[in-house]
Amino acid sequence: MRIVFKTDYMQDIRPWKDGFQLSLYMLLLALAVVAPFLLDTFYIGELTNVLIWAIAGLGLMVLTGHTGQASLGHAAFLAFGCYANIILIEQGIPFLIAFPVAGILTGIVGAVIAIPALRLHGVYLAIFTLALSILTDDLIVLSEPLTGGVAGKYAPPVGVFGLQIDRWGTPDLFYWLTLAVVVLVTLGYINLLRTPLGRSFIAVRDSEVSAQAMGVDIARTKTVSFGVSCMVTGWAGALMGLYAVAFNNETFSVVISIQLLMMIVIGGLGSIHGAFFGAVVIGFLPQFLSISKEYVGAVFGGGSVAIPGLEFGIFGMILILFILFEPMGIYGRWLKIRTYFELFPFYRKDMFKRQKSYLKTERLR
Amino acid sequence: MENLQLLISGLANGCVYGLIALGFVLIYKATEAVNFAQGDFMMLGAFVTIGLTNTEYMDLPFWVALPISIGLMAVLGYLLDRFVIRQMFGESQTAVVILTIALGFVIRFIAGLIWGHEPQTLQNPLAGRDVTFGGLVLGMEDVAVIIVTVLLTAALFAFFSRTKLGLAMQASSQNQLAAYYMGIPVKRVQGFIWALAGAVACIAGILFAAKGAVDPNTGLMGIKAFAAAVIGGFGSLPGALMGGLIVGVIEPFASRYIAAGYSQVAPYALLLAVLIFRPHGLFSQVRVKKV
Amino acid sequence: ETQGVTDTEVLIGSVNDLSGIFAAVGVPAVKGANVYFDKVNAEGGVHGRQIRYIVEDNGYQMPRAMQGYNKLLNRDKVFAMYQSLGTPMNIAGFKLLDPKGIPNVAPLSAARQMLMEPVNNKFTSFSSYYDQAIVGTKYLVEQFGGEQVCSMYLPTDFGKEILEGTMEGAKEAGAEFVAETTHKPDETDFVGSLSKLNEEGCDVVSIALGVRQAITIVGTAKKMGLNDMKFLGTSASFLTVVAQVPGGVTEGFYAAASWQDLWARAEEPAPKAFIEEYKAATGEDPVGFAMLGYAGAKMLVMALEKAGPDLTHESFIAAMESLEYQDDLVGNYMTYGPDDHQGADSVYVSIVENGMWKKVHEE
Amino acid sequence: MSLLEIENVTLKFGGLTAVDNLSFSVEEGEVFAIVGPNGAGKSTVFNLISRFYDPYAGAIRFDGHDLLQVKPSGVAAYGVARTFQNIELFEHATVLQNLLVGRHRHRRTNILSEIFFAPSAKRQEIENREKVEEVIDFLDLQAYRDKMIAGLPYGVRKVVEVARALSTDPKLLLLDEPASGLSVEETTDMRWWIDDIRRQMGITVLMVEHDMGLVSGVSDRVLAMADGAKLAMGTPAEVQSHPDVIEAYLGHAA
Amino acid sequence: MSEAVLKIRNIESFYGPIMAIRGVSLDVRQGQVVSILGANGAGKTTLMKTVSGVMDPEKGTIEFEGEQIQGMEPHTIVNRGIVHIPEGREVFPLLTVNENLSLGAYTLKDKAQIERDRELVFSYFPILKERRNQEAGTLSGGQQQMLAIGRGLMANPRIMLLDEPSLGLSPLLVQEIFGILRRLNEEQNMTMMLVEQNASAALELAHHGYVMEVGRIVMDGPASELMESEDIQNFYLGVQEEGVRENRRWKRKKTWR
Ligand SMILES: Nc1ncnc2c1ncn2[C@@H]1O[C@H](COP(=O)(O)OP(=O)(O)OP(=O)(O)O)[C@@H](O)[C@H]1O
Ligand SMILES: Nc1ncnc2c1ncn2[C@@H]1O[C@H](COP(=O)(O)OP(=O)(O)OP(=O)(O)O)[C@@H](O)[C@H]1O
Ligand SMILES: [Mg+2]
Ligand SMILES: [Mg+2]
Repeated sequence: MRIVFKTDYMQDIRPWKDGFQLSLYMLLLALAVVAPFLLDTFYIGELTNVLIWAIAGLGLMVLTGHTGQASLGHAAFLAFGCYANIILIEQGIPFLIAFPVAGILTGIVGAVIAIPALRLHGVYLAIFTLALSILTDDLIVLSEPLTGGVAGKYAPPVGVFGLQIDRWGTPDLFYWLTLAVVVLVTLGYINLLRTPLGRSFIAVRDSEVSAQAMGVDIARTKTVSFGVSCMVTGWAGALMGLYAVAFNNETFSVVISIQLLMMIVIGGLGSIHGAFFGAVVIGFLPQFLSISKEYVGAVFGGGSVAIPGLEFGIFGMILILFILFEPMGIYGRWLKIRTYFELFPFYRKDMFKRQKSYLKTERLR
Repeated sequence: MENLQLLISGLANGCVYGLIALGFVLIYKATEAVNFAQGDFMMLGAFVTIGLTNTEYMDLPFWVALPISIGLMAVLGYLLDRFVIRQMFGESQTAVVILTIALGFVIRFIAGLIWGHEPQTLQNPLAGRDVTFGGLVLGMEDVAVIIVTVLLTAALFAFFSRTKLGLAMQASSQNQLAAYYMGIPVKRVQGFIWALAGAVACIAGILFAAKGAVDPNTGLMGIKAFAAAVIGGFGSLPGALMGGLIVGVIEPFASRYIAAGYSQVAPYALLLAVLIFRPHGLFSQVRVKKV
Repeated sequence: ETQGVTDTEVLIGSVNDLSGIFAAVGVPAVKGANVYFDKVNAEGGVHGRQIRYIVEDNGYQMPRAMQGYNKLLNRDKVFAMYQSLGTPMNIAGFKLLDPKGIPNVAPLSAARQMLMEPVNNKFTSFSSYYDQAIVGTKYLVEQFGGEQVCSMYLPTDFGKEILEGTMEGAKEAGAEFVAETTHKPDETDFVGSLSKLNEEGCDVVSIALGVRQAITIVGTAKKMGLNDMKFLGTSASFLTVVAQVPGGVTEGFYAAASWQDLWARAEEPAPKAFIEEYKAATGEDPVGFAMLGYAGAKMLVMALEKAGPDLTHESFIAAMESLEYQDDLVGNYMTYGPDDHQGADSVYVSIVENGMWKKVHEE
Repeated sequence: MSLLEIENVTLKFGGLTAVDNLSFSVEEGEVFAIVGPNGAGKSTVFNLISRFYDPYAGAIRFDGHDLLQVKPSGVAAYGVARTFQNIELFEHATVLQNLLVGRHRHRRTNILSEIFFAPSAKRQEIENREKVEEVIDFLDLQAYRDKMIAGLPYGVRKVVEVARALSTDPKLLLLDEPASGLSVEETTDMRWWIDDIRRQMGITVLMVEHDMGLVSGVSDRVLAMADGAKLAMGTPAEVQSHPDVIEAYLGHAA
Repeated sequence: MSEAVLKIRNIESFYGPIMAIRGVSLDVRQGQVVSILGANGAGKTTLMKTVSGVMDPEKGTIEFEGEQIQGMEPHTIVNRGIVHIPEGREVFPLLTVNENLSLGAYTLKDKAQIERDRELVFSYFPILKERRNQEAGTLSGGQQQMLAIGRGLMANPRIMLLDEPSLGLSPLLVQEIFGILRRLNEEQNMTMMLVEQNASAALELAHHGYVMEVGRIVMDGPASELMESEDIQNFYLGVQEEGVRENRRWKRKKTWR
């Protein structure tokens, strides 16, 4: 049982609890940095993919997890970020400028879209954003001169400090690029959460009335939250475009919007960890299943299609199990495991048995 | 004349959306959960009926297969609640939504496994028969769809507002704890509503399959029905029908009068417009909390 | 040392849709291919090498497709790709295949981009949607003296290809392209669009929509009494189920495809033998795409044979380029050459008659 | 000039007049209590001041500002803080975070300095923490600082509500039934706290309360309402002995 | 003395890792009013919830009329005749007052009886009759509390668990509520378990009292005796409360701690 004695306000304000926790995270970061020397190209590619999903997850987490505004349309912002980035690069703007600008533009678009959406809650907001996501497909086709329409666009290798980075050619460099974005976004997110803006997000999520009574401007907060969320999502989209190398109107479909939401719920709503946990599940589980069919050939029918779609079916079942097992998301479970060790040896067998719990209507605002 | 024809067929089509939307609303009304697998329920209901009645499968007479499949889907709805959804009792609705999305994956997989991925049509006695009055042509299926939808909506509406059980359902969605304090068997009530939603989905599926064809991905149509339910004001049964009709009618008129490239976005553009002006749909069920 | 080739094995990959909206294409195609590969393997393989066909399911989603490519090329290290499905997915894959010179054989997409530059490592079996639409449109215009041509399509790559082909076909046949309507994959009611096309006086209408939608459109048109309007599908609608819709709903529907219907020729020796073999192996009746999977696999094996024991990408590509044979199963004459990476050039126009596809024209 | 002025305010819900041409004013530095039967419109008056409702008629002025011109969040910005009768805390946050939200109106940083946690943001955080700690010490909440609201007993939540309102550093504090659900012992604490809030912190208090012991113990003036209108006003003793108040509110046995 | 209808033995209840009730035993006899006093967070509400089945105890038994009911689904317990009127006005906010009341009688069949009860409730709380078609969520705090009590009365229970029934009610209504409870107890011999912060009113009504602190019962006895106890007087009845300002930080230690 580890007890932390607090002697200074900074101990609560800084993002880590104590030196031990900090060193764990530093170790994790160090491992992430040297990963390309430890893993082969395939796994580096997958890791990059997971990290990109994690960025997208962080983006959605701001809005849904911390501000309580469910969005089923974030693929639209992925698309916007992706196209903005490539179009800017095609205009001859260097990547190091185009990339941040792409995110910021997406953020601005998100904030503008937030304005009509301000009065919406719950399912209504979800379906509003879902419709946006569906319309994006058509908008891309309709703005063909800009987007290349159905033929789509290709991502060229991008130059960063004189290095030419490209997904397939230099997977390690691309991985580090992604990792850098992940680290920066995560740090920014952590900072946000420990300052007034982040707390006003949480306030809006938990109670709009009392947030107002505390001087939080709901409309502004939601707009900013949309903006920040979409900005981060835009960056994820830009990276996703570079990762896919070729993309068109069909690339960022509604299915991706839905998967993004699944991801953060399964990871654990309202926590930064959750975005990462969720990204591992949504980003890597299908691939894991696909790999494991080599080992359980009998079930999957080896290389053949004995049972078509089995992977997706099993994927669905595993997601169901995840949620049944831990409705609070993986992060929720993680917290429990941590409590278990922290309380060691003072734990009880039934400590995490689920108590009966009851819901109240969310139709009252 | 032409516009009348568009209107009529739009209404018939809107009724199908309305029917699927009813399923969404039923579950929402009684549990406040959004069942994203409702479209897949419909698809499954259609396939179950096809499996019972089509010649290449069990080849039962249509009118025999009909009640069996509706019953089967009701049982399935109940079992799903009993063994899956109920485990999530009292957990956040977001988690339930995600659960139903995942459930949709599994249902689609199972349907593909059993019935394959090619589109199939339901063999039914209404197929190919038309009714014409005054130059308007309407398929028998369309007539059936309209009648069934209107009757079903009215019946469910009466059920919710007139019966004790209906009231108890609304109560359990608003405050599960208080519902228990009243002695309402909340879980059993919810099981019942899932069964009902299964049956309604099956009816929708049958009518849908009679009008066109189904494949395992038909359930994606559920999204449009979901939109319809939201336009109507999620949680209102007449609203669901209304929303369905609006979406159904807007479609043919849009394809008829709006330029190619833009016409297909009409229902979604309409949805956005409705929500901007009426943030909680036409028949709003959302209230400002009194503090 | 070429990747994916050992003394005992050659790895072939595919990024396919076994569960998404195109599973109706992907699943039978992969099954058909496997029937043939299994047969070859049972007979000792090609030059002593067993063929291992690894299929990654992408559910018709881009991110999953990219993961599939990553796995096949970086982990499994396949020798060649065979029958990957989906235009955007294939195009994205090219970025990875081309630098490594990995062949992409017979993709399940009839878009013209399947032979985009560099063409060197790309081989298609059939003519494109574009060509199919041209031939079909021309035929119908000429046959029925139609003057007004129209198109109903999904605003996607697939739809646009067919739209352009229809326009070109109309031009070549001296007819006018007068109207178009766009749709969504989840659209189920076409009364509005058909009224519009009727109003515009369309005689020939090409359809670039999902199978389910094509069936509905033809049925709706009948109900509306639009008996003079001729509907033309492409290989995407050229399915046996379309012909077999109960109630004769699809009677009179045309499709221009780059192969011939399997069941219409079920009595001919090659299709007959295939049907029996497939049934014996899988216990199901084959559909058209199973036939394509099987026939393509046969072609791949032919090229592997021809490339000789020393299998490299160069030797394989050279072998592919030298292929020339009559494929009785599909009913196509396949020729490849250094400047010709498209196997068959024919387009067949068929019509639904008595629940069967019947070939009416060939070009 | 009074700190808060309510002038001829009327509010109707459909056919029901919840507040009926009501006028009163609260002077700087006093504790002003509103009493009245259930449904008299007391909470509605609070909600009008908080701008959750728009009055049909009348004016509400605070410290020289016309409150009807601002959004609900603007009311807090002028220095009006409130608690809620039925407890409206941020359930999925800790007590500390709840109180820190109360500091929102003093935010000086912008989004950029927050994302980069610039020195200004850091200074502001430490300052916020100090203020909040003062409140925590004042209301004896140390033991609950890092607890989630969701698991706190009713009585503690009531205190956290007061603490959160105090954290905003208000000029006027609106308390809606601060002592309901508190035990006698806790009510006594509350009474002293309100006293200190007024005396030590110089905050004006407007309070709705049914516990007449508390009302007469701390308040300078009392307004009794019934059916949305004024019934009586004066010192606690005057109001308590007013026959109409006894009839409608206190009952004879009391 | 009559037999105990409700026997609680060694109950332990948890919220996740937090132990809220630590081995509580108590008896409620037929026709008696038992009152539970305790500071904030003592676990009174938790105890009530455990009895009515909305929480499961991890240890211990609850016997109602000779049958063990711990861990049962709450609605079956209601069907046996235990009705819990919860703290914090748990009404159905989007249903009308009338519908709320009808749901109170969910377990009953006799329509005429239900209507009689409804009229009775209306006679206790005339404002509810006036507002019978208003959505419960828009009632004032005190009106919602009245509705919650009225709804509980509609169930015609054998035992009523009342968790702070006087919360947020005007002094006049508090008197009336206690008057009603007394009448119910005396005329209909209704058994009650009552949690109240208004300790004097509660002890006056009750036959027997228990005092809870941090999840345990620290004191119990006949209500009249408790009222005489110095600790109770100090901490729950506020007898010494006329103390001057200087006294406030100095708190007398509770002897049972
Ligand atoms: N949104 C609303 N719609 C309809 N009526 C309302 C609404 N809000 C309040 N009322 C009515 O207005 C009246 C005043 O309510 P208010 O909450 O101000 O009472 P209160 O004086 O605070 O009572 P209590 O002491 O019970 O809290 C009540 O009769 C209530 O039913
Ligand atoms: N949902 C919850 N999660 C975690 N802990 C809880 C929860 N509800 C209550 N507790 C804890 O259980 C203990 C007992 O709470 P309970 O609500 O039973 O107290 P109470 O005696 O009714 O207090 P009050 O007079 O304030 O209503 C408290 O310490 C509280 O912190
Ligand atoms: Mg009030
Ligand atoms: Mg309590």
